[in-house]
Amino acid sequence: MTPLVELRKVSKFFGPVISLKDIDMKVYPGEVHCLLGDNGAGKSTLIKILSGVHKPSEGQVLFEGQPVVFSSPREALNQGIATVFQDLAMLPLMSITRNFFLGREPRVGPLRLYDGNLAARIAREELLKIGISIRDPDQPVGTLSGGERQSVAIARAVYFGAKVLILDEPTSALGVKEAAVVLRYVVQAKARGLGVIFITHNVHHAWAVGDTFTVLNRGRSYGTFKKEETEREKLLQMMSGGEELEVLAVELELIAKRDPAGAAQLERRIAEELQEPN
Amino acid sequence: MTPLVELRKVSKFFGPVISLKDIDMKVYPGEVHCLLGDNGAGKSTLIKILSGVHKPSEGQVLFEGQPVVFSSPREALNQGIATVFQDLAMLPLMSITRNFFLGREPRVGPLRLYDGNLAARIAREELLKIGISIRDPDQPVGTLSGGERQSVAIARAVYFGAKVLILDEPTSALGVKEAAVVLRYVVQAKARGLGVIFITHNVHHAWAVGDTFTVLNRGRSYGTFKKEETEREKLLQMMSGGEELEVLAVELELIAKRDPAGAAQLERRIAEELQEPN
Amino acid sequence: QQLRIVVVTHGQASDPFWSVVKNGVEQGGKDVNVQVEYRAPDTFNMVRMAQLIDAAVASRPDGLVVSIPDASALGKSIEAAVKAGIPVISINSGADVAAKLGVLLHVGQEEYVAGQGAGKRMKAAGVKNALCVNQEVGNVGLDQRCKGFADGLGGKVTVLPVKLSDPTGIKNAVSAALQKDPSIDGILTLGPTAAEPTLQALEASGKLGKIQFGTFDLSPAVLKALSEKKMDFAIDQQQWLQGYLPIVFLANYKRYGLLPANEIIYTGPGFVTPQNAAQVIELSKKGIR
Amino acid sequence: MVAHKDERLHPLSPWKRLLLRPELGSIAGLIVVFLFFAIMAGNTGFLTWLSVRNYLEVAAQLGILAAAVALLMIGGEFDLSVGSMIGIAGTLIAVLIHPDYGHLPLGVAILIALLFAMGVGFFNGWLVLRTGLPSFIVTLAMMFILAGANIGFTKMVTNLTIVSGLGDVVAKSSLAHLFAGSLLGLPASVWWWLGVTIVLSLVLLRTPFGNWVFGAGGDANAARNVGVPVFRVKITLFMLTAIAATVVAAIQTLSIGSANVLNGQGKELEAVAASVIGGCLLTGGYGSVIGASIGSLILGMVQQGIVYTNIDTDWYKVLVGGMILGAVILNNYLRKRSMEVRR
Amino acid sequence: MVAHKDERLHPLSPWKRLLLRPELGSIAGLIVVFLFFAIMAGNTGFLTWLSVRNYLEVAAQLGILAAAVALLMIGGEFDLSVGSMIGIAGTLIAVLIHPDYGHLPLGVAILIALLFAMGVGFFNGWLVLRTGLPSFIVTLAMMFILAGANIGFTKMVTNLTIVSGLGDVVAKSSLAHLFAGSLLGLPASVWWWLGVTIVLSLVLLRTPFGNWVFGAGGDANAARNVGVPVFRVKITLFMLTAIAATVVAAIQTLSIGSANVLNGQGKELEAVAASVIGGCLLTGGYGSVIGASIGSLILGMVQQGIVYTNIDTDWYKVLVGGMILGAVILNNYLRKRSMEVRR
Ligand SMILES: Nc1ncnc2c1ncn2[C@@H]1O[C@H](COP(=O)(O)OP(=O)(O)OP(=O)(O)O)[C@@H](O)[C@H]1O
Ligand SMILES: Nc1ncnc2c1ncn2[C@@H]1O[C@H](COP(=O)(O)OP(=O)(O)OP(=O)(O)O)[C@@H](O)[C@H]1O
Ligand SMILES: [Mg+2]
Ligand SMILES: [Mg+2]
Repeated sequence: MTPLVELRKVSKFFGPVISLKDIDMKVYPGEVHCLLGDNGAGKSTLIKILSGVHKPSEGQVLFEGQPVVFSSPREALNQGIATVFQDLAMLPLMSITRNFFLGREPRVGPLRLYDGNLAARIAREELLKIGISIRDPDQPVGTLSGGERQSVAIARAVYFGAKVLILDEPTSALGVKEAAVVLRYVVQAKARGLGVIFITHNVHHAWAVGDTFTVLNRGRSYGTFKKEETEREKLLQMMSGGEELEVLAVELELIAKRDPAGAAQLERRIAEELQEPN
Repeated sequence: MTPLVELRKVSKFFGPVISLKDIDMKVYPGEVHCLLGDNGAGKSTLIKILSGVHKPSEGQVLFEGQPVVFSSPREALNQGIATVFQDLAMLPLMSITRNFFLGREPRVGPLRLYDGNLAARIAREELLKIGISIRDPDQPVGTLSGGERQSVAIARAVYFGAKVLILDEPTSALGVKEAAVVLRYVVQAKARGLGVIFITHNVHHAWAVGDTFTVLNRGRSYGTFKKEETEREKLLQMMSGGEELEVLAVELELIAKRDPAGAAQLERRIAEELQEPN
Repeated sequence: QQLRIVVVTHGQASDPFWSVVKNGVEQGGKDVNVQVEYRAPDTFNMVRMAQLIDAAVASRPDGLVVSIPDASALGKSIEAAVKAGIPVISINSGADVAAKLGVLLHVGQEEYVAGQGAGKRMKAAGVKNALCVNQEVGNVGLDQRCKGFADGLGGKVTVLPVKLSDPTGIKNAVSAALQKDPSIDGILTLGPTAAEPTLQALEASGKLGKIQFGTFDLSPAVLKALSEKKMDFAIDQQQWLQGYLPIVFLANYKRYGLLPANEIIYTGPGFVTPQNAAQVIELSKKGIR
Repeated sequence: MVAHKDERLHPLSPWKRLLLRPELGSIAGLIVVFLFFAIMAGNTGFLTWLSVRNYLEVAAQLGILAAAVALLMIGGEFDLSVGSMIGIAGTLIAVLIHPDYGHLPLGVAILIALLFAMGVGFFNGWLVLRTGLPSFIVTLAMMFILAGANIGFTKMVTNLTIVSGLGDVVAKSSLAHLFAGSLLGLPASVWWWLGVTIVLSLVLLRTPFGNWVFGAGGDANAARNVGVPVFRVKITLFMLTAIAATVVAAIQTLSIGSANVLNGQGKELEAVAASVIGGCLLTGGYGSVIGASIGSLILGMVQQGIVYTNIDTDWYKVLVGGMILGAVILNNYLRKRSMEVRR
Repeated sequence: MVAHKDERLHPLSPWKRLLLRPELGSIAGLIVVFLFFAIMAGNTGFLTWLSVRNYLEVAAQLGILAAAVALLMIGGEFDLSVGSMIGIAGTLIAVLIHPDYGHLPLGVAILIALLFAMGVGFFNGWLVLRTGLPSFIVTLAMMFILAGANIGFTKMVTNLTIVSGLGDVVAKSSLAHLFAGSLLGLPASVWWWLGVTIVLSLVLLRTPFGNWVFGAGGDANAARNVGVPVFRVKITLFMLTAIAATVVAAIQTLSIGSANVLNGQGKELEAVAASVIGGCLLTGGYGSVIGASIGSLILGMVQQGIVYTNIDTDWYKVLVGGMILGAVILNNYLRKRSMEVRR
């Protein structure tokens, strides 16, 4: 099976900054590919290359087996690659509906005018599906809460993503309930045969939906692992680079504090909480 | 013991929008007070009142037992209330160091000039403590990754927070390792006798460090619970309205994926579960 | 019922030349007891001026005074005023077209002719290569002054465009021009705005007295320079009369039907020279000359 | 439209809802300005039909420009060269149809001027987008270039800085009526103004392109990321602005019968002022075409209304400034009072 | 400073590091402009000391203004009234010290003018911050008001629009030398320029206040949230700009010996242009005072240099525009090439 998208030895430099170096990656249809890694590892940079925002400095991007160079996000979108960016790409002064359809407006009539009513209806429906009941589809996005805003971005990408859905930390600002809905979306998209690239720092979320895991570290790839081949604990360890050790260190530090007894106890609890599988 | 900060029947309206209604809340020294709730519940609005950004439409804020009206965030800061805002309050074009010290610059010499060297050193150290090794303290914040940016904001608040530390979803964009460091900070601040208000959607994080939990729902308070009086599962249920069910649903769905016929059916079940009153 | 006369010209209220015209208008209003209103666009702008005339006509005044720097632009509006039965007198520019447009009479004189006078005067002083300092390129009145000057001089005339709002820029542009072409032996400035900085440039470069230096229009500083022989002449159109006379004429025309028989009443050009400068100084300070 | 109830919402009166529209706030400013002059100058003819026509004509020329400039501003860009564009397009048309110089039919002359304007607009936009330089500085330079080229060209052809004597040509051409004629007692420019405002307002509010304009102005990067062809949108807007300038130039030149190189100077700031009075944000992403038109009407009324009062011209500008300030403050106050919810 | 290695960094040459400074890119523009005139007009005196002094003086007056305007722009605001401020402060000083009108000592006159300017600056800032209106429109209105008040006031007092005949007063006052004298062969204004640039540059880069300016301009909301007294910062900047305008007015009035009501008109845009050429962002939060000074020097050199060339003066403005465009494009290109890392 040819992968839906493939990266071959892709690197990206920003002036003196080496953001990505020699990344290989394949995403197949019907696969949820989790992209993991520390802050600043290069995950967002990688998906920006896939969605046409950046051009790779070195290496090649293949889409459905063909080498492509997206000169704009519009081209990637036209190929069916929809992205939720980490900074959401929302216009704060624009209404929810217009934001939802920005760049892909529904048209009506012989003059191919913007179909505001249809747009408002669809936007409301799609947002209801994700669990957000908006007060007024004409409300400017700037007045939404962080999570509401993220939900709008996700609903939009899901609605327009035809072949590949890229989600850059979609659940970071979401409530528990809303996050669950997003995870469900990921699974639905996968069931529809889309390739999904899912970036998260939450190992529970990653483990719940991921089929494949690629771990980045400081711009380089640690490698790609199938779910079958790995374990949750191993993944956690890769994500955190030996978290246990740190928690231990924290504990030691706290013992040296004023209220050693209480602190140590608390600390131990932290350690347990963080490791405890659900 | 007088609470460090106290809200009495606080409400906040934005034009027609009722963002908060009749909130009571007390935060004591040496306490980590978790503020929980769905997206759009009003958590950020509440802490913006505490940090001097908004003035309450109704009700009263007390600081160390005295009624206060902060007319600017600067006043709140001067009282020792430091906040990490959800949107971080960072200047993208400004360097890391200058952002770190913006509003509270270290001064040197008879002319009370800005002490750039000291500032750079402290910023670098504080960021190293949180686990971020910056390439260059003169780098504009706009070129940092989301997580790096968040770390800078947290380091800043921790450095300047003297009595109350308010963290609005500080861990949302952080990697596992960095998130653990932030939790450690929270515990440290508590140990130093600070009152900490901690907003999160991650029940693991909340449970790990929280002493008291206030749950908001659509602008109103569900009430405040002590850790001793509640259980993790109950809290989770309040936060999410039944996360377990969902995780289960996701799991089921995953299985069903290989059996497309049953997918639709499962969908329906999930929908039911999500609507089910808890 | 007090008479009301509106004056619309192409010279903004801030222009030294036109501010004297306006003073004349106001004095005329006081002397013959009529209400006067002076209107002008912010810059030389025929579109704006036509609109102002239209508005003036709509306000049904008892008399209208206009300048006509561009007959084809303003003709329609002036004809409309005449058609509406408003007596119109033109001032300053437009002597050649006034009668054709139905204007009662013209007070003033062509800019071109005045420029020519300056040119001839410099020619007589032996000037061969002159500079014409224009502080508002595109203002047709100023263009015509330069053109007349060139024709009258018959020698080489270079136009130096400067910004009227930047005296230092004017001063330095003149001194640069003098430095670039040392053979320049005459300078004509088109108003006191440019004359005063030019004087400074001449002083600074030590060419004072070696270069024939004349200007259009008067100001206290120009007159002082004249009386100190730092300048050679200033062209005086007695523009105060261009403001004063039409008001008096219109008032008398309206009240008694009286009007001079001349079609054109010339107010200039008069030349103020070091010889007669002293007596003008006090009047200039009062904004009459 | 939305019959949706939510306990988190106070009820909002329809009157307040109306004030929420960016343009409607400015109507209050308009009313105040009108009342001011009606009281100050009602007896000297300000309230006559002639006067109405007079200030409508002034407002119309500004309004045609401001409608396009507002769109450009909503799209996040500035064009300071638009005033000089009026000047050069005007003399170009005048020279081309002049019996002494161009001898061309009016239609051809206007076409040439339009093509020239579109070229300049394209170049402006291309330069701004290619270099990433702020449009302020690029179009400021272009303002100088066009103004200078205008003087140079006009002097070269005519030896003067004015091209006059078009009366006969205009009278003979039926096309000229389209720009200089009148209909139902109102000059053609007023109809142009109405048409341009309606069309551009519809474009802004009812077409995908309008949505893109908001997007490109609000955050060009975000808009590009969701697939808006920002480059194309902005270039189109620059060209549109240049076209509007040419239309104004044609109206001015043909109705006056002459063209001066200084024509249009300063109009660029007036158009921006009209847009801002009408509720456009200077930073882009927000505003309305109708608002800009109302802003133009306010400015036109102030400019012409003063002629009817007997205020000394020396203080004229104080009044203009004061009225502008008063209008925007009122507008802003009303809008804020009723829209704390927005932004 | 930073002896810190990171494998995620390419090495960056010191030369490129230099180009990263916002002001240094504009030096390239300066060099190109200089070379252009040196080649075109080297033999007609452009390279003489006289000419250097000549363009330095023109640049200095703009530069004093531009330094303050740049600071204001970095702080996220505009001041279009600064040109009219020069005009009114100039006539105010002239009237106050004039032997026929004010009879006041020069020091007192300048003090009064300064207080007046600070009052206007304060009012500008206060209005902008209180109403939340864009400074563009508020100061545009103020530009009209000041220009009008200037004409009205001057005509009321003197019956003229030009206040001349200060020569004797200036010659007698030793304080006048501070503004109109010269030192080491250079006019006082050049020294003022140097001083203002250095002081304001230090304020921007080396004081907490400077940091607040960047903050207030970059994102006033975020800055306020972290405790920057945005209100105070911006008001101070508006007042500083008005003070700079008054200094320029004093220099002009005292060195020319007369004041015209039109003085300063258009300087507001020139100052903004100089700042932008020198790397300031129109949206605020980024820029440099030194850059603005270099921008002023470029503009001054272009303005004066053209007189030395043999280019037909009709086309003068084309060249001005072209040179501005060339300078910013070059500057921008160089900066971009070496600073892809910065946005
Ligand atoms: N335009 C840019 N200019 C310079 N450096 C950049 C730019 N964009 C990203 N970087 C750098 O590249 C590195 C990778 O950034 P990226 O945003 O891809 O990280 P990330 O893995 O998404 O991190 P996070 O989990 O925090 O979002 C960071 O160190 C960042 O500073
Ligand atoms: N300035 C404002 N104008 C109008 N409505 C506002 C404003 N600020 C907040 N709101 C509304 O108030 C409600 C509460 O917002 P808030 O940001 O406090 O939520 P939150 O609990 O922090 O949510 P999240 O977890 O998503 O960050 C939201 O519905 C939001 O739309
Ligand atoms: Mg990222
Ligand atoms: Mg929030």
